[in-house]
Amino acid sequence: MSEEIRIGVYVCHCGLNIAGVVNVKEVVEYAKTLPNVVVAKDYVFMCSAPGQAMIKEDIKEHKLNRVVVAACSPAMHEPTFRGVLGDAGLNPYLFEMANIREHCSWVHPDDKEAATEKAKELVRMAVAKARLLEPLEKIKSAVRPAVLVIGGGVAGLRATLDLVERGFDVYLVEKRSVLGGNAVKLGELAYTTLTGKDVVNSLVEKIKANPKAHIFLNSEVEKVDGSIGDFRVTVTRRLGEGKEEKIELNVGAIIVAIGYDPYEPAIGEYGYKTTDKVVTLFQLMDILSEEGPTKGELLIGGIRPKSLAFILCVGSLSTTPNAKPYCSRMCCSASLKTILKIKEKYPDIDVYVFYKDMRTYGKEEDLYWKAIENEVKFIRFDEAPSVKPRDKFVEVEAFDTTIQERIAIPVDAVVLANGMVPATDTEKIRIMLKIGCGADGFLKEAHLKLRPVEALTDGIFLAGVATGPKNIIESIASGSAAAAKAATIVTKEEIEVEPLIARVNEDMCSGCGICAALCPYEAITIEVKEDGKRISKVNSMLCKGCGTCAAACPSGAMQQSGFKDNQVMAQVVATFRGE
Amino acid sequence: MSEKPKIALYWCASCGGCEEAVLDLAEKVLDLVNAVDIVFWPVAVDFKIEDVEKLPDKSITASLINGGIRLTEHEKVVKLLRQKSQYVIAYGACSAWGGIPGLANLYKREELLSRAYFEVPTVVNEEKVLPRTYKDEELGIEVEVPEVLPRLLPLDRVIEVDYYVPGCPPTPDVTWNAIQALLSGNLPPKGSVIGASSKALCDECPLNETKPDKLLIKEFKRITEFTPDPEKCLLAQGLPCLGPVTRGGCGALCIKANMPCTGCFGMLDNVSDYGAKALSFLASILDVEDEKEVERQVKEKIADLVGRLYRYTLPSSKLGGKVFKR
Amino acid sequence: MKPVVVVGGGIAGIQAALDLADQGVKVYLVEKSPSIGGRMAQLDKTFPTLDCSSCILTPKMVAVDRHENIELLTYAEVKEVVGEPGNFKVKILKKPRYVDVDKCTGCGQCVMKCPVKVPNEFNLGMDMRKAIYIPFPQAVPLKATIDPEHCLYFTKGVCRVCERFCPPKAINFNQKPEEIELNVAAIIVATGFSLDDARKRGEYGYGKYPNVYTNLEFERLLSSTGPTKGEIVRRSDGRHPKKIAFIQCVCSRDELTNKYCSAICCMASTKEAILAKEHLPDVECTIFFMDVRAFGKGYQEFFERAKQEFGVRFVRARPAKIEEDPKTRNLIVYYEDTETSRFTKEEFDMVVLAVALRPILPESLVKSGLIQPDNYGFADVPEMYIEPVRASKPGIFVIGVLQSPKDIPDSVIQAGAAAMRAAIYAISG
Amino acid sequence: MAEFKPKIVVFACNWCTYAALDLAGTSRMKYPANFRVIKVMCSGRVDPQFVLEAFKQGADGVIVAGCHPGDCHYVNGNMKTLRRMTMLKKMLEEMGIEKERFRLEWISAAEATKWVQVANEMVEQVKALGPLKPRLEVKE
Repeated sequence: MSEEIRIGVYVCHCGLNIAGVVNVKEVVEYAKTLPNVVVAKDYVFMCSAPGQAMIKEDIKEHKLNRVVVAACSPAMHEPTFRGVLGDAGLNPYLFEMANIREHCSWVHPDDKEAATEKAKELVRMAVAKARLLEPLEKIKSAVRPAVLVIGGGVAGLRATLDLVERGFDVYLVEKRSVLGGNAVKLGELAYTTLTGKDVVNSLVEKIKANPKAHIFLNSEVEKVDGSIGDFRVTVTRRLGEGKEEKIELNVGAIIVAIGYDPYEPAIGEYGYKTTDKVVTLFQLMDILSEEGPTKGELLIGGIRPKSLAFILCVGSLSTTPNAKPYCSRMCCSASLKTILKIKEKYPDIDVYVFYKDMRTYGKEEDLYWKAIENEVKFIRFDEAPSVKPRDKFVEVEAFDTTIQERIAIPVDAVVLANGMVPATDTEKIRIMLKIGCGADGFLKEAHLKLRPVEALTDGIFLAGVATGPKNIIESIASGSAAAAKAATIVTKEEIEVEPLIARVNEDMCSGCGICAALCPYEAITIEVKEDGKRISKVNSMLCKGCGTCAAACPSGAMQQSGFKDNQVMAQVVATFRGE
Repeated sequence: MSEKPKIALYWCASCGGCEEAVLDLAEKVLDLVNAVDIVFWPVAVDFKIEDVEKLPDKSITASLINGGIRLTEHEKVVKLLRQKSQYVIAYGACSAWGGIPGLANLYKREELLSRAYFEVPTVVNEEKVLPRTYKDEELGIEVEVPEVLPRLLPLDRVIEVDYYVPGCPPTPDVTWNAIQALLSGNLPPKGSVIGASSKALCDECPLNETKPDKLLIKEFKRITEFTPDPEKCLLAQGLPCLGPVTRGGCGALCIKANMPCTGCFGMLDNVSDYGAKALSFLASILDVEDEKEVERQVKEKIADLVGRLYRYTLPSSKLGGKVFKR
Repeated sequence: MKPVVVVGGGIAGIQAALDLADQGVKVYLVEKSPSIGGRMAQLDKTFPTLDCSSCILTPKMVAVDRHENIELLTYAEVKEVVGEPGNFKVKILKKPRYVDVDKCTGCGQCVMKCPVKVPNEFNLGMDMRKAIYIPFPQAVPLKATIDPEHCLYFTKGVCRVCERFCPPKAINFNQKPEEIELNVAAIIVATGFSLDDARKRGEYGYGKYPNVYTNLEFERLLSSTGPTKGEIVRRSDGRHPKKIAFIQCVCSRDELTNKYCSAICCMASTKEAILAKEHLPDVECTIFFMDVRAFGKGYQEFFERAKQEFGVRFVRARPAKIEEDPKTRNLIVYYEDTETSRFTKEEFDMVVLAVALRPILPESLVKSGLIQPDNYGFADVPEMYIEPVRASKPGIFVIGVLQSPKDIPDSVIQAGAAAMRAAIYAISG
Repeated sequence: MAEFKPKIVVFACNWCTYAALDLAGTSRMKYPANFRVIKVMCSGRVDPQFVLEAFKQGADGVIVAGCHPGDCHYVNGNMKTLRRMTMLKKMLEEMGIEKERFRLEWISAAEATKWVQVANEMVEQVKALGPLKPRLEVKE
């Protein structure tokens, strides 16, 4: 038989904030009449040290097993009073708060009688719920002190280096045979003589020197099970001659840094691939790189162009039917940076930039000023320019919105500033990790503003262009940021999760599957038991406790701890009457 | 010789199907008759109320009552049976929750009487006579005609009910399980449902395993729109099958006939309002984010929400029926 | 393990502190004003999701307050830093609040009783606060502070009304400044920005014409906790505007003031125009811009929605000047529409200027050479390609707008990056 | 006859509407004392059974309130609320409960003013309709 319910009710004056409107003594006397209430008291500041001490003493003296505090909003002091219960040796979840300040005294100052009546009812509702509360334990799970990084581009490398320097084992899985991703082809970077390759090398050298780093090249993640703190990962490594090996890893967190693909223009889009005089910006940066096909010499279609046209927003801003609707962020600055490097080496070259919006944001505006100083000519378009290959040159034609005229400029070569598209693996990774992606096809962060490197699934973090276009500096910063998030997990021996989550009563569950379809966190799965019967299972590490599954569960088998049907229903009933 | 347990059977507002259901036990009826003494069963045996009145209190082991409480007479008889019985069993959907006759609670008593006695095309009642108690001059007696109650009530709103046997009607297996439980005395806590499953129909539905990983639908469908694939969960095909919210134990008879469950086994132990819960799960899986579209689908595909979702349980619902302005 | 100091309690500082503290590193978060929250607390909603700014920020502020590894030093400033990476000595001055924070419950009785009214800096001086005040309803810590420059007791030696009415007796006029010295492994600086002085662009009449606003002022007008409780009304006559002009690049991309782009204004103005439309469905909003810098995730889509769904008008022009009609106090904007090469003027009844962001560099760190300003005055990041948040001196990190103009997500990312790098010093310290 | 003081039950999500009510308090806004708020973590937790129970117990009105679409703390719990409550509204109408007695509202944590407006409006509307309890024929 269950123990006798013994409730203590504590009504706070909050100075005059409550007591100035609500007749606190009357509320206390009323609370004493409620079933199971064995003690009811008031105090000027219940959250103060003496107030807390009073509750602790009463818990011991009156053998209280439920506590109700009628005071301010639980948003403020629920954790405080839960702590009080814990200190007194009572389960912190046997606590309920009645908000008689924000929801009562402060908003009904002119009607003291109504406010007092309401305060009594709020206490009655809290007591009704408290009576049905159950002790809950935070859910704990051991954490594996290692991290999986998927993708060896700059973001993945930065994350790996940070975490190994921080003292954790990192498994870096890269699909290709080399590390560095797209950055190695970027040539010389803006404001420096460093190349993308230099950046990659400096990171890789330090990583390779650290015994905590475990690099898997030619490898892909095949399967991921488990959840935050304890992911079980299967990696397949290609060994050549069609042979493969499987590697099993066990990590506490995962960083996804799968990068992007440069937008590949369609054949004929701005003359692409119909003449060797049209190249993409990525191809041009490769040409200009010391290790490129021309050892850094500017040669396009076999000749050294005397004039160049850059067309921006190729593949972006819906400029052509194939183009993506979003902005690729880095192409304006990357184009201008490249132009300035070319101008340094070949001052006589004429450069025309066809653009829609010049997006050299922040300090990169500097590149725009410098380009103007270097007599780069800018032509603004609304409608994408057309590129017409002629015998010896290429003609770029566009309607210049500034002078309101259609102009045609003959140039020796055309550079298409192509944007970024989600890496081909994005979809596969997304499904495997059960993380979302947005309409743009990039991985979706938990919150665009404040949780930009976290996936919706706990324990999985996102770095670099995997979530959307970024320049190299931003990608590197996001690698460190994702590493910091991963470190917050793997630094702990155990992680704790709030217990106000969904739980299923298996004796009542028919495995109908309604709950599983609704869960935004993929925390519910339908398991098939030995007898072939289906049953719902909640992964308590994934559940965030919204309770939408409980509201939908047609058999009442799914309940949310702390907000069970009978608990909420008791509050509803108590709104209107006592027991 | 030890006395056999005494059993009473009675019907209130019901279609008679529950009476048939007892006979559907087939040869097992003979086992039943051998095992018990039937002391009252107006439809089959010629005992009168007076015979019951003469029995000592609590002398009947169990009374199986079907049908909802619609008339003052029902009220009177069930109270008598309560007094004379150890166990009262609400047998069948109508008795347990009001059943199909309970849908009358969407109308006022006056509307119902007017419809039944004046408006139905086959009725000829020029003098607008309504059933009432009157004095038969020839016989010289008062002819007592029971009164229609303002609302139909489930049995447990009138007398205490010990156990419930669900179904419209209860299937032979469910009936036999219940009777066996009663006779063996191996009974769950008072107020329980006996004879059926403790889980929803999906648990025993042969199509449960065909459900997709994400049971979401873009549109409700009407059964008249298409022939459902008999190998695939009907809900997943867009039919608002009520299997998930309905107690199992029927053997998924409708599903086997390629028809969606309409809910005649009622709600499960943790549910207090069948229709609300049915609504909640159906709305949940309708993967539509536009309010207008939800409204359209309800209007065009479900039409009569209360009739559909409270087909067997309206009088036992939280509101009990339609709320009329005074 | 050694602690880390985070200087600045805006969103970047808050996030850095949380990311460190969650790694088990002890953090001192130093904020010069009475509450953390920074600029983000002043915003109504954020682009492109239109999330309510305080709703998403407040939980983080509360988390900072409750974190066992974070010690919050509000109303405090860093005075001096010496030392080397892994071992910095930081002197912090805690200004007196004249309120005992252990006793103060934030009930606000004192504020109600205080007789002195002072321009409210949280609402950019558009309304008044008291000499004892809580900066905004969600302030963390939710404690009162006496502003000695205006308090009657400090200026004239009389009053002490707050003391009389304070229920828990928390007022203490005898509090003295307190100096704290910390030994820390690393320092993260996130001191943020202020707007440049819009008067530098005198042709737009800010400070002269009452109905010309800065975008931050407009943000407070939109907010339900602002001076007008979320009503968009004109300073001159309290009437709802019918036509609002938003002018971009005021003191940005400008040879005379700041050559750089302030990065956030295009989207901020787009958002403000949308919110204005939500507040006043009939209002016409025009944005005068040079290039629409919708470069972040979801920004271009947001810009398209503003045009198509909300009917915000975009004009590619940098207005030449604004004149006021002295009778109506309406504003006549002179501009050349560069897409039609037409010179024209147009009358508006409210103008909102998107003013450039200026970094706030902490003097103490600049003086000691730990942070070097770049040629624009932002904190320099010499190793930007390898360590994008490291200042001139290793062990010192500069994040947020202090380092370059940026939006909230980029500031949050930098905060995480700095927390990661600082944690490495902390564990080896 | 005593003045009719309607009682209205509010199911509010923790993150937006409950916070908006708190803000109304800290901002010392005034609204009628007719509301009793029951907190749930997400409006998606509101089981239609709760709403019916409230009416059964004698609520003259019920408000279910949560974050604006797109703002849900739990990704899209409020969209499930939208579906459920849209259907419930229709069913309540079939059951004779006037639509003015049941509202679904999106009130963000900053919209204390909106809450006050909704509260005033709701009280007025429900007062005009009169009490619901005497119409119910449910026996306990």
